[in-house]
Amino acid sequence: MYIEKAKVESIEKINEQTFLLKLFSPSIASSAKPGQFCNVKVSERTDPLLRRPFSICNVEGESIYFLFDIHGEGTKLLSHKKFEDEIEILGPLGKGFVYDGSYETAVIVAGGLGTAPFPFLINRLSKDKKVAAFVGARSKNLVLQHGLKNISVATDDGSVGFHGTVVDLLKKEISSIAKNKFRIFGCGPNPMMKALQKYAMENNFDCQISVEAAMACGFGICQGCPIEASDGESYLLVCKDGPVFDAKKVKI
Amino acid sequence: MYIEKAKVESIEKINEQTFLLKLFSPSIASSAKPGQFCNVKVSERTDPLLRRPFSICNVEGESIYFLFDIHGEGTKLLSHKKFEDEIEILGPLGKGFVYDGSYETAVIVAGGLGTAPFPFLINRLSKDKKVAAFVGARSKNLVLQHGLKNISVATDDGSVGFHGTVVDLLKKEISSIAKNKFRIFGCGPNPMMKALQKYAMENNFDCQISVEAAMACGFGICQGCPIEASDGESYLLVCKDGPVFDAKKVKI
Amino acid sequence: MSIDLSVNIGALKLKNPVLLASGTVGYGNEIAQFTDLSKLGGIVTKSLSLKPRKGNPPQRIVETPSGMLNAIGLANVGVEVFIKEKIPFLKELNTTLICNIAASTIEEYVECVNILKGEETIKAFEINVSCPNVKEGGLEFGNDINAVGRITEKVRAATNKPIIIKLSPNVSRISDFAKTVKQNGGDAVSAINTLVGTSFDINTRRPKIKNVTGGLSGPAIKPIALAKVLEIKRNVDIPIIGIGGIMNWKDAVEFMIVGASAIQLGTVNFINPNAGVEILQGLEEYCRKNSIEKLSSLTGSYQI
Amino acid sequence: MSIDLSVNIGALKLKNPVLLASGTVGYGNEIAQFTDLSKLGGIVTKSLSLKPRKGNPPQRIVETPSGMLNAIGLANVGVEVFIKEKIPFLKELNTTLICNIAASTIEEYVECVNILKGEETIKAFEINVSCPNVKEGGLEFGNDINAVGRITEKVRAATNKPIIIKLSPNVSRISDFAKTVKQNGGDAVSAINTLVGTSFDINTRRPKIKNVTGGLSGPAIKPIALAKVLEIKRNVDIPIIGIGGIMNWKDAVEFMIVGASAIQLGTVNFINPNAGVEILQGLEEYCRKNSIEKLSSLTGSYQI
Ligand SMILES: Cc1cc2nc3c(=O)[nH]c(=O)nc-3n(C[C@H](O)[C@H](O)[C@H](O)COP(=O)(O)OP(=O)(O)OC[C@H]3O[C@@H](n4cnc5c(N)ncnc54)[C@H](O)[C@@H]3O)c2cc1C
Ligand SMILES: Cc1cc2nc3c(=O)[nH]c(=O)nc-3n(C[C@H](O)[C@H](O)[C@H](O)COP(=O)(O)OP(=O)(O)OC[C@H]3O[C@@H](n4cnc5c(N)ncnc54)[C@H](O)[C@@H]3O)c2cc1C
Ligand SMILES: Cc1cc2nc3c(=O)[nH]c(=O)nc-3n(C[C@H](O)[C@H](O)[C@H](O)COP(=O)(O)O)c2cc1C
Ligand SMILES: Cc1cc2nc3c(=O)[nH]c(=O)nc-3n(C[C@H](O)[C@H](O)[C@H](O)COP(=O)(O)O)c2cc1C
Ligand code: FES
Ligand code: FES
Repeated sequence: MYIEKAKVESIEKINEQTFLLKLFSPSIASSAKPGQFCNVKVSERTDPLLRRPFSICNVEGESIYFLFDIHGEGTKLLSHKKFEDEIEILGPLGKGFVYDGSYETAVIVAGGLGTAPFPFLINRLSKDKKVAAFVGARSKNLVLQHGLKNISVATDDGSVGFHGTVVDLLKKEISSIAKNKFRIFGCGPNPMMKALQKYAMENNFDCQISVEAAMACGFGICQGCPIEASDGESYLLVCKDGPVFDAKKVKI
Repeated sequence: MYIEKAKVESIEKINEQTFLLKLFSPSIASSAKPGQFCNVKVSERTDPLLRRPFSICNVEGESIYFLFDIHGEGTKLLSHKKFEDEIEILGPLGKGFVYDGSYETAVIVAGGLGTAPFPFLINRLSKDKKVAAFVGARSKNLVLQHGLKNISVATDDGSVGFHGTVVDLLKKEISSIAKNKFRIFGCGPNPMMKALQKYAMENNFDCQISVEAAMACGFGICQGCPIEASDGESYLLVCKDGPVFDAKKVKI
Repeated sequence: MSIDLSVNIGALKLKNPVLLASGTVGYGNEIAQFTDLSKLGGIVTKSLSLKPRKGNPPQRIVETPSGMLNAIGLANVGVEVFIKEKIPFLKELNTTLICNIAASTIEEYVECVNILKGEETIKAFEINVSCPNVKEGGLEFGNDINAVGRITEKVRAATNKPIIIKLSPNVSRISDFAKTVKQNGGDAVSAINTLVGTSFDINTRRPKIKNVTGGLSGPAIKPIALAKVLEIKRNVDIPIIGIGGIMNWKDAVEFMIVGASAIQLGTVNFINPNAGVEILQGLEEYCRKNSIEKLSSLTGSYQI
Repeated sequence: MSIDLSVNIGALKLKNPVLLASGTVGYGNEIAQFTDLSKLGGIVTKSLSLKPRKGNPPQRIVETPSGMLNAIGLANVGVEVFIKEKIPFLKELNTTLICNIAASTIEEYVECVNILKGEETIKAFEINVSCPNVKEGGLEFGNDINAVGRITEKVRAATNKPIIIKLSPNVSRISDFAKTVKQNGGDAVSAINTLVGTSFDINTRRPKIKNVTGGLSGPAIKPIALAKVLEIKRNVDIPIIGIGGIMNWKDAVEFMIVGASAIQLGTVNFINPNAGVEILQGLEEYCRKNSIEKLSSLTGSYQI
């Protein structure tokens, strides 16, 4: 894990509200694994005070990518960064996806910005694995396909692709891939992860989900980001024990 | 008095630490008087919280100028503003210089950034008035001559011009202008204003000084910026009753 | 949809809940150049004392992270000059005038009220108990529950106009103070005044504020102020005016949800003198979007 | 010039005054990946209780202007697991270990100390009195001066190791509490713990923190913390560990000037886990520039 002052190599708007940020960050680039995240300092001042967590979207040589939306003040400040600005990032943090194994197809289920970690995952999958990506969004102009392949789209308002949630789309389409052995990788808002988890558990699918939590430190010292373990007896930390969990291990 | 969202027309570095900022601010430009200032919002966030006061350096058509140094975080943020950025400014504030009258020479005494209000003053002086400008700085590379004329320079380290304070230089040179009727206009750090005030009072010179104080509001509602009246009985407010005072009226 | 913005603070009726706080609006004249005071629910004067007060020597203010410290020292014109020179302007404002009073003895509070109560323009009194109590050893009245009770009682006896006691946050259980106010006949409480803080220059090793300590205000204290308002709301049945770090309409809504019947704007006036009007617009918009017909229904509507 | 950075907190000797605060450094292992803990004066463990505690349900934290609220609920492994699983790592750190203890009865504090006091690695105890007192109706010990006195007395009787009482800031006169600590044999006080605050979601009208209220920390509270340290310093002769909103070496110097013998870093660790080492460097540099031979000479060197 590193604290790295990373220079902006590029920042690009890839749809009306989503930005793709490329940073020169050799230490993090060389050690990161798909599904991990960084805690990013968005301001030099004390307001906003805390770092902001972002999934590592991809790694390319000594550079890393983040994909983000303008959500509140922190992401707004981030969107104002310019070429050669320095951004202090802390990472790579957390446990990533477990993606080796004997399955044949990686079934990606992404809601909204949940797309973020998958370009990196797809890059690192061994070449013999197939990919089937399901992406959901509120409407057409928010669908994120960046870095994915073999994509099926669902929108809440039906403006493009399947009319409904991405989990409903998955249910409908799973039969076509169900002949192969597959593993599901999910990332998106917690309510969506909950629906995915339920579906996967009912069908005993191999499934990993990446969850969100409010965070202060991002690496296990503040205890700010608990998620209940499925036994109900204890809490795990999203930042340190996650953000990716086996769907069977946690209560969302 | 206006709250104006002013667009940056240009920002220019005029020496190693001083910036000249030009803003499109028609309401303030059309109502400002030399010696007045604006209270400038340097950040959208709550830290830094307060506005920062800056003298109106000049007015040109519908534009106004500020001259500033990087002092702390607020001025650092201001120095990062770029062409077409919007800055919220409040002004024109305070009482400016009284510059009409039957004197012949305007004797300007400026220390460091105290130069700021004088380009505007010189612009507005009636054409028959002469100007003699005395500027002081710590050393050569900090001397500010922007917008002045007929300049004599003093530096603390003697790296250029007179070796000593600008008030000492004034004492030395005053005889050459003392034949005319003159009025002194001073602006600079408070210790310098104190020295100037003392000299002017001892010699019964007509003298106006612009003083600094920590400010919150800038227009008289917080009572945060008192300066003792010369009777010692009451406080005046630098923002509302000043920042320019007749040297006889206040205790610095 | 027309939204009812009016609120009641006990017997005091306000056309809307947005007030400007004592000490952050002077006597109204300067800020009126930037904003339309007649739109607001009301303004609270700078604390008035029996005699004019010169205030503390400079430096009186200093910025802190998302906040500021002040030690103005209750600089004010005194009640007599106030009546003669300030009331005429305030009368024309078409907004509710609340008169804030500071004193260092209980008798002095009563005397101020007696002098001022005849002024029709003054619709209520806000009693600032956070001043050093000269007689009783320099401690603040505001931290002494018995003193707060006695002040309320005596002022109550002196006037029928609504009395609002402005509470100090520098105590363990502010709700106990609110209870005392209620028991002694106060109509409402304002919460909170500033928190005691300080700041030093590391080069000179001197306090940045001449008075050594000052009162902390601004967004930094908002979470504390909200907790104090909530604590009062959950423990005492008395109208609360919420104050502390409000910068925008969202903050105002938050204060109303935790229990405030009205709110006061302090530090924000220095940064945006038009904040009151903007916050009012924001509140109205919020009600419209959420189909809230009476803004006052927000008060204490927390879901815990 | 070689600068003496060492400080004494009563009988406790530290190689320098920079400590990491309880609850913001876990048990040292995670933060050790980012910083060299052996350089620091010491670390204070997360509050330990007799039995393991699961902590509060989420959401436990929320950001506020220049600060944050937390309601972790004292999640910790308990004293037994601490000894078995955490002490071995901590032993290797080559930094002073201070063990912070939380409990809801006085007996429980004593029991924790009795279990832990045999551990050589533990050089001092910091007693967190800001926990609800189950026996006496859920009020905080920290706001009850008699309880603080009794806790100090009983813990004092149980061990010869230095005892530091960590004071709550949610009181009118913190110096009275420091006096009680001194009278009952405490070696030092830590000031301050977090201030009670809250924050609500204006759409759901629910508290953002599940526990409703949380503790406010970070730069927002620095002016308050400084005033509390100064108040103690001017009224009680007891070593003070200054805490609250320290972000950089300048803040650390400011705390020492107003009276702190050592300082603790809390929230800043989340933002910059290497802050402790950087602050230490800054302190050394400051001493060098100002020809200060003993860093400890800064303590209480204010010019008022
Ligand atoms: C492990 C992890 C990975 C993430 N990856 C991405 C990503 O790749 N791209 C992306 O756009 N977003 C991602 N998010 C969400 C992202 O962190 C938030 O959108 C961001 O923190 C919002 O900050 P803000 O200041 O703009 O919003 P504000 O709402 O102003 O933030 C206020 C506070 O709430 C917290 N917060 C707000 N939204 C969230 C959220 N959804 N999850 C956690 N904390 C939140 C902020 O961190 C901050 O402390 C991720 C979150 C987590 C936990
Ligand atoms: C009437 C008036 C006119 C001014 N005109 C100019 C000008 O034309 N050009 C220029 O460069 N500077 C001018 N100054 C000084 C300028 O306001 C400060 O340099 C600036 O506020 C520093 O802000 P900062 O955040 O960079 O510094 P910081 O030191 O980080 O500021 C911290 C706080 O101290 C206050 N402060 C710091 N220095 C001063 C100061 N010298 N006077 C008053 N308050 C201060 C800030 O406003 C802020 O509240 C003027 C000051 C006044 C009162
Ligand atoms: C500069 C200044 C002066 C103040 N003067 C008074 C005063 O005279 N009387 C009073 O009751 N409160 C006074 N206050 C306190 C405010 O009315 C308010 O309670 C406090 O600032 C918290 O609100 P805020 O965070 O919105 O500023 C003053 C506050 C400031 C910042
Ligand atoms: C997330 C978090 C957890 C904390 N847990 C504890 C704790 O278990 N015991 C304790 O005594 N103080 C605890 N504190 C308080 C800190 O030790 C410190 O007193 C406080 O945060 C103020 O310092 P700061 O502003 O530097 O953070 C905690 C603070 C935070 C932010
Ligand atoms: S964010 Fe601090 S422990 Fe997870
Ligand atoms: S700065 Fe507020 S009164 Fe002068």
